[in-house]
Amino acid sequence: MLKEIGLTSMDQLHDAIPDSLKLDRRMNLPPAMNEYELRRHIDSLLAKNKHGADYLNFLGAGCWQHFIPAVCDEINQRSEFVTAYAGEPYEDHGRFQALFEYQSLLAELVDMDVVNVPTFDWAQAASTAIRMAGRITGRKTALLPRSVDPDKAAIISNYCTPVMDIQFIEIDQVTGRMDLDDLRSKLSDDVAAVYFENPGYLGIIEDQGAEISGLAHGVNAVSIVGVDPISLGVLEPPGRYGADIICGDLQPLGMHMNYGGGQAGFIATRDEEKYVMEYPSRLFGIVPTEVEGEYGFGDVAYERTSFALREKGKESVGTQTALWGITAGVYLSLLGPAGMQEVGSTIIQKSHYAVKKLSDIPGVSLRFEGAFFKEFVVDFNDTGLSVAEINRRLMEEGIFGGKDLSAGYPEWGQCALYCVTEIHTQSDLDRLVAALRSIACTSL
Amino acid sequence: MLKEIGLTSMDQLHDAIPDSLKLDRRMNLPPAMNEYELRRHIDSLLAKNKHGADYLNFLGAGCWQHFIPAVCDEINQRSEFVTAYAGEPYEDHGRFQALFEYQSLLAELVDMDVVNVPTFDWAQAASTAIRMAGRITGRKTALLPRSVDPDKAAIISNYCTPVMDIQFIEIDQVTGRMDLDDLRSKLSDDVAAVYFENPGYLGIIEDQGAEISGLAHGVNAVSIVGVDPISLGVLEPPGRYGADIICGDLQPLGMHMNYGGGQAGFIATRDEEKYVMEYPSRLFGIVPTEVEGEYGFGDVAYERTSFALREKGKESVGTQTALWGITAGVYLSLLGPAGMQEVGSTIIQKSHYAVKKLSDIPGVSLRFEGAFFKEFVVDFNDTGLSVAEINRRLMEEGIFGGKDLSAGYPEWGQCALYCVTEIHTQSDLDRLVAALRSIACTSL
Amino acid sequence: WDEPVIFELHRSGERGVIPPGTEAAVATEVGCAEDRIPASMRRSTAPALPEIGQAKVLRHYLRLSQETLGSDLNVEIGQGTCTMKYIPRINEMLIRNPRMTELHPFQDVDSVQGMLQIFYNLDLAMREISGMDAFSFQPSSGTQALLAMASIVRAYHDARGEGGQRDEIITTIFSHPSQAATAAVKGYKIITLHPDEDGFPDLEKLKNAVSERTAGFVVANPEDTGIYNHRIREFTDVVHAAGGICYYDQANANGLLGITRAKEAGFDMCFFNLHKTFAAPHMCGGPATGALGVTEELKPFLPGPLVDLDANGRYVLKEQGASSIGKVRSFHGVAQTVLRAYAWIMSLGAEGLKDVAQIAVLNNNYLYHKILQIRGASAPYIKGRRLEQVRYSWKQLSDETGVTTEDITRRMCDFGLHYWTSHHPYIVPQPFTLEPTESYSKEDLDEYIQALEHISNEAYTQPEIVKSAPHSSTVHRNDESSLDDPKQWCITWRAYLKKTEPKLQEQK
Amino acid sequence: WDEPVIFELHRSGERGVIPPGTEAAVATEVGCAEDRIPASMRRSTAPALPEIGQAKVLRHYLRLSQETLGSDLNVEIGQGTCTMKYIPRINEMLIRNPRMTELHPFQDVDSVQGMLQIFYNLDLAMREISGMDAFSFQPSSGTQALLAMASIVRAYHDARGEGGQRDEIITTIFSHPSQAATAAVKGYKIITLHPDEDGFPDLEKLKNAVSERTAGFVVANPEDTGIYNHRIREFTDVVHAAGGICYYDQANANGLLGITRAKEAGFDMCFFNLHKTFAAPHMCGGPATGALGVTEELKPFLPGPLVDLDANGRYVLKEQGASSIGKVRSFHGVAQTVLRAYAWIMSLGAEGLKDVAQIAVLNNNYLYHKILQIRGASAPYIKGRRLEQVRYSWKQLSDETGVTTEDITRRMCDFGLHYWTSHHPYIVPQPFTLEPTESYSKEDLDEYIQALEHISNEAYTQPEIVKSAPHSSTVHRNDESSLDDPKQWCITWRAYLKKTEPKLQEQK
Repeated sequence: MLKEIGLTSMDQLHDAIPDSLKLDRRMNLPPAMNEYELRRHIDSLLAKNKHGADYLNFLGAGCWQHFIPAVCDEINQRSEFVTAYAGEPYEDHGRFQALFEYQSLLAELVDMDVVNVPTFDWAQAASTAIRMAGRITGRKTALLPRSVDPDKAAIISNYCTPVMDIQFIEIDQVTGRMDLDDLRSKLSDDVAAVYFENPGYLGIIEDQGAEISGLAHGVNAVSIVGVDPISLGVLEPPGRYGADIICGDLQPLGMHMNYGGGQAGFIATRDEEKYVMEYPSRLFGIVPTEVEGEYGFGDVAYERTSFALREKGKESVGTQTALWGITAGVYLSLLGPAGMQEVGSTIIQKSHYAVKKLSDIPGVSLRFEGAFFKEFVVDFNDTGLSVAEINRRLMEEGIFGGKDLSAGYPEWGQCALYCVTEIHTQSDLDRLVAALRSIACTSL
Repeated sequence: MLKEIGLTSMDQLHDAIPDSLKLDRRMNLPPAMNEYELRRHIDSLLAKNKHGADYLNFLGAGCWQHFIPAVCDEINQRSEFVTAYAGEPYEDHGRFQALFEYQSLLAELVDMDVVNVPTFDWAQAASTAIRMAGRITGRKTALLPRSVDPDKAAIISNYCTPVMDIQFIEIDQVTGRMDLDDLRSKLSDDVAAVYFENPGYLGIIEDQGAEISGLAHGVNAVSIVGVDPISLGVLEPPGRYGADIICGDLQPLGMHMNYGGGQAGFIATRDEEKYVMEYPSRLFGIVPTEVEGEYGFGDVAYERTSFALREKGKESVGTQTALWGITAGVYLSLLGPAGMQEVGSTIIQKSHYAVKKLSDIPGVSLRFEGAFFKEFVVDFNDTGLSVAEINRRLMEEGIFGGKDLSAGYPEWGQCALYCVTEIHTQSDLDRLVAALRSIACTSL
Repeated sequence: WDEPVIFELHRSGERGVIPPGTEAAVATEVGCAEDRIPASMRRSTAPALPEIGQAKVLRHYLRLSQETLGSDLNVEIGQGTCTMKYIPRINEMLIRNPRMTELHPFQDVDSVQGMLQIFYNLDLAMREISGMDAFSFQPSSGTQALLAMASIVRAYHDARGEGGQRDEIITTIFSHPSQAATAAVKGYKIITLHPDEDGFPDLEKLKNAVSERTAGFVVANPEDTGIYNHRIREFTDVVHAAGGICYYDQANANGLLGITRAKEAGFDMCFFNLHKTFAAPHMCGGPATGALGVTEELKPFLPGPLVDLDANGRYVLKEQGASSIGKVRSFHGVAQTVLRAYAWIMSLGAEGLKDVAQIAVLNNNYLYHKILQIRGASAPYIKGRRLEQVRYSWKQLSDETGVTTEDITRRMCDFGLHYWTSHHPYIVPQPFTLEPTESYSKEDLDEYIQALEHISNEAYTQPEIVKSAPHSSTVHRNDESSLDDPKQWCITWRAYLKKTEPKLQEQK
Repeated sequence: WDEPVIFELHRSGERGVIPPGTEAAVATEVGCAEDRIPASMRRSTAPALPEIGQAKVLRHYLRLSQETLGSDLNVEIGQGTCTMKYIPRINEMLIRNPRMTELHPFQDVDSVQGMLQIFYNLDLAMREISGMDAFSFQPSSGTQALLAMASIVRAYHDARGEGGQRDEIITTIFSHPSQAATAAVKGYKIITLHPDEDGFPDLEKLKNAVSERTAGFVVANPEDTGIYNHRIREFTDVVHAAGGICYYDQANANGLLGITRAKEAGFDMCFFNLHKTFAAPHMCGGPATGALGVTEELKPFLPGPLVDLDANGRYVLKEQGASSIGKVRSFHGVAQTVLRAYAWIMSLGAEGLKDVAQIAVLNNNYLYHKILQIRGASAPYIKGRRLEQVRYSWKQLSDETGVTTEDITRRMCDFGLHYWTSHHPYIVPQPFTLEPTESYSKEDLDEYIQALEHISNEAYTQPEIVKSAPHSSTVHRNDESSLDDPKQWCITWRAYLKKTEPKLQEQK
């Protein structure tokens, strides 16, 4: 081939690069491994990890361990889906259809008519929802409750700076719900959006949704609600309490935790031009073909995107998390309406069982009074132990305790965010309770 | 549907069965589990197993731990191949082609023109080879060296009884090779076949192949050679020292051990009608189609089989081990000629390294003098320890020692069959040697 | 895809994967490998395997997989007697665990307690399902199970000193060919009973057939026709009275789970194909498992070792005694399929298994009802309910249109479906055998029925379309003329090159 | 397959999988779930998801996968700029390990030492490959990496008190649209430079563009044309002199590994797409990783936490200080892709990576050479060597035959191949962009070239064939007229039903 293109040495291939820019030495990297060496090397590294299938895990806080149907893995491990990228609607008909179906299935869950091809994660989805609201209203301020995950707030804040301002609304220290008086005091004609979550980062169900949306609409602001989609078999979809834009994370719908690599954000709205035209994401639509009764798929309103318009497009678009969208579609197809109701009910029952038993331990109590879903803040202040110490001792028992909130919310002292899902059996929960009881007792 | 077929209750469906034969109670089985419960249950059972990827394994004896290219697993886990069965050459063109290619690839490795769709395992392949020889010669006796795996001999013996007689030829107690004098004394006009192996069960390379085949042919008997195919990159294919029928096991060519579930037998012969027509197995052939230059595939000489002729067919045919045939084809495609040579050389070098180091341990020696491939018999008699005791202590060190031969070959005292392959690194071998040295020393 | 044969992908110097090599220090210590091989045993030329890069090998086999119609991909009800049912994906994921795949069969039992527990528990479940007293999972297909059973029959009579005298095994024509074939492998003379006019095995014929030469009687029930022999207990009694062993081909027990068992029908042995009734996949034709169960009396003859539970709650491998037939397959059989079947039973429980039987029979009777309405199709023998499958006939259609059952199965490919005709000989003329199992829905069955209806219409209106099928398969119609000619058949690529090269040269 | 939309598979009462339920004792203890939900928040009607059995769901998605053309399945060189290369199968197997998949991102660092070591070692390797001083793997695509870089530019200038003044970012028209778009997201005014007549970025234009308002300069090199800007160091010097930050879009660095680095070219930041150059798969469009590297000076601005090695040899997560931009994505990015890229580098070593660059450039120049011989095809701008890709043009062919590049890409489907045209706007008329990478063989390239030649011939002889393509795709030509019409577009099945139902009713 060299000869065919008129060269005599491989080095000539890079003649276009000046010598002054060329690396004049071999890179300092470990020697190459063959496949077997690589497998042993990687397996030996991974063997140093302790994982949630062998450990009993109560960490959540944005990445949750749920039941994953085997069919989800089968589909997202298919060579075709793993290695496809950006084909056209013809040779990649299957990819377009799978993503359109994902949009359609999630649309039923959130009860909206438009859903995007998924974006990076909940935080990105929330950021974009806020920027969409900013463009729709022509305003600069977004209001978030103080109970939003600090990491998520950091992402939103970076994404919105300097185009928009983020302000926080206080929460009620007893119930964990939004402080409506504080909200009222901050609403104004500068407010583009009010954002809140159901359930929130701290697990709390915000049941004042209709009032919050009403207040937002009162100043012509957009109501944005972030949701954990696995709650939507039993919790009211936000559109019914006034949400204009819904966002959240798909990870609970069939994605392994993958050390945080399973996240995928979604955005949903009504099918109104003013919303649709503000999406930065690709939106796949169904179309007829030349053949009667046949379906095809294509990009809706492609001209919105930065692919088409560069900096004039809506925000930016690129590789996001399509495979997780397909997987979430598989998950929703498998669970169906009954499955989504059941899984939601099971989570509620199990998490309430855990709370009930935990509260019986001397020195252990619940931080908030309100209704909750899946997660809850456990207050360990009265045990005299730090969460760090408790978690260290739980790990010795093969248990990953809840997320330590002491750094993020120093005003609460030693609290931890526990996550209980459908994967926890009664005996798992009893084991946790017994372990915590034993730890708490030794200290008292 | 019930109504459509004119019934009113599910129980009526089984009206054809008399009540006297019906089970009048519910079966006594554990309650049904959902998918998640099942996963936890099975995972918890499997967690009780210690396995060869975490342990250092020196067990072989017919099931060997080799390097398995990831592509082999990818292909044999494809839904299409996993769930296909017995389609026609049209809708299952891919299956026919993959198996024809397997036959063709293995044919190059063994240097023969005919290879079958794989059968259960080496023992079955040897059994059938012997019965083929019986039919070809019209004779009843087959000769096997005493060094054949006792389990394999049991399978052959059962399969041949009562149609054929199996007799054993002694082996040389120093070299482990066949005792040719004993062979000569047992050859007669009743002998249908002489069977021997390369390498044999005890790892020994039988370099008298040409003489053995010559002696067999001298009485018009068939020469059958069993081979470990992973040796054939470096060892002479048996046809070149007179073998008429070759058989062996595909498991080394890309199959996981699977507690013995990875076995698959092959048979190969020259392309002569008298051999081909004696195969009980399916043989896939390549044919032209209506379209110039296109290939199709079909069954060669289907009328031989018991599918066509029931008890008048050649032995019997049914489900065997097709997926492992496809996998072996993938393995051979990936390794190619150079890979097969390399892997053979590596096994020889590593096993000889192990032997050299083991022989330095006081009290430990090699049982046989002859050349060997991959496996070898280690004599522990002078350590004063039983193999069972040594293996128990090795397991404490995370090592599975060689197969205990003391029950199968009591005349040799405490000997074990060790297997060293390309997967053992120098440091693995040094670790074994150090462990054995330490065990042997404490006893001396 | 128009995929070449893999040898055509060869490009000199390409490598698909590099196997692990020898460390320099090891090589220094032991020298080169060649020197360790006796001169006569060194391979002089490398095997003529193709040299292909990994990406091309993968692409090739992925494409071949797409050209294969697994039961995951279609309404797979056309392989009657094969019980193609849904393979729960979870089971396939469960076996892809190094704690399963990387187990060596000779590991100390203490290091494989989980695996042995699975064998043991499946044995218990199988005993309950069949009424037998002990199971071996060593046989790795139905055929091997039948061979093992015929071996046990022989060992049993040998042990009683009647081995020489009892040299006949009786079977029926609507049973699987392997019943006869494996008995013949074990040296038995085969007596094959033909059915009565209603399609039932003929009790009178059996009574005439049994004698002091009778070693055994092997039969399926229902047979390939889907007709259940309600007098089966009389059959086994007749054979027992003559001193023979009765063994039951339950390869396909899909319509009977929890309904009726081998024990009550008087059988001494039976086997189940785990890859049929128990939802292990067929994998293009194995590896598989024929789970073999026997009564207490025959247990000493089973191949060994068997898994047992000792007094300390430890699972052990117990060798069989001298009466045993020895072994029929290496090691412990196909362990991963034992795991699959165990998982399937655990996922269903007793009621779930009975549901399987009922729904399978319901589906089959719906299909039967519908197919009889298709012009030219019939189901010979007794009218009325069948259990899990039916052998149908296109005789009328063939007589009236000239279109054969082989033509129709080729045409079915064009609909993304297929069927298998029947075992030879074609006692039922122009046969096709359908078994819907419990896995397929009414809509699936209707899709299949509509395809058959459509083809029947074509046969009556434009038979050429059917006779010239397939039209939209991966490949066109094969020229099969060479397959039975030793001079022309090509069983490997190297044989193909040898046999076609002269022809190619002639053409020049 | 003629596969329906999944909602059409609905049959009331079917279930795909049963999720884990609540134990009776738990339910007794806490009562029913409804009572635990505030009345206003109880969902009154179940979501209108379809009800489908598992076998049908699996079959449906398997069929859709077969209707998707992954790079495993074809000669995938037509997505130029995307670096579609061979995905080593071993890497995909390695990540399917519960010690990877079941890790929670907030596990104590002592329980994830293996994972952190992989992050740390990949950081070291990336530093060596780029010359940068620290990497974050948090950005989960090239676009997010660009956003993070634009954020760092802003934070940097803010920290120096010049944030208000410096409000412009300069890019080039042949760079990825996300460069401009992400800078705009961060509130920057965009200045886009057009190339000189040879296709090089124009140094004079840059000099005119920089000022005290310049915040940063972002560019790829080579750009989409495959032309390497040999004066890049002068460009970065000009920007630095004006006080701006230079950041390098190395999404695709495939032609440069081991040859030249960001550092020597004077960049302050760069990113690599692990799913492009480093052989992680694209997965239909993510999740992915844009590995972001910066110089020591910019390290405080990186998103956190970063992985570090403490004095005891323990890997730790170190939070970033107040200068940090905070976070751009939850947790630590896409860890499984970090593992894949690490495995890929370990499998190649320094020489292997340089081989990649050389073979990719060789392949590209071979392709370039051949394509210029196809009638109607050209490659605008400077004649001569390109690095890893080329943006070609069908302008001549289009002028002469009326066949457009869109027609040709549709026709390519009929050959089991495809290509992507180019980013908008089409500066190069009738564009197509090919990038062969190191993964494809000469035969693969020749197959692709032959398809293009064939289509070029068709365009000149029977253009209708090309214009009416595809002819043998899964589906026929789409009617795309509704996609830009708010009244007609249907982004979900429920919207489709609402919008077409009235029409369906009208028809009645």
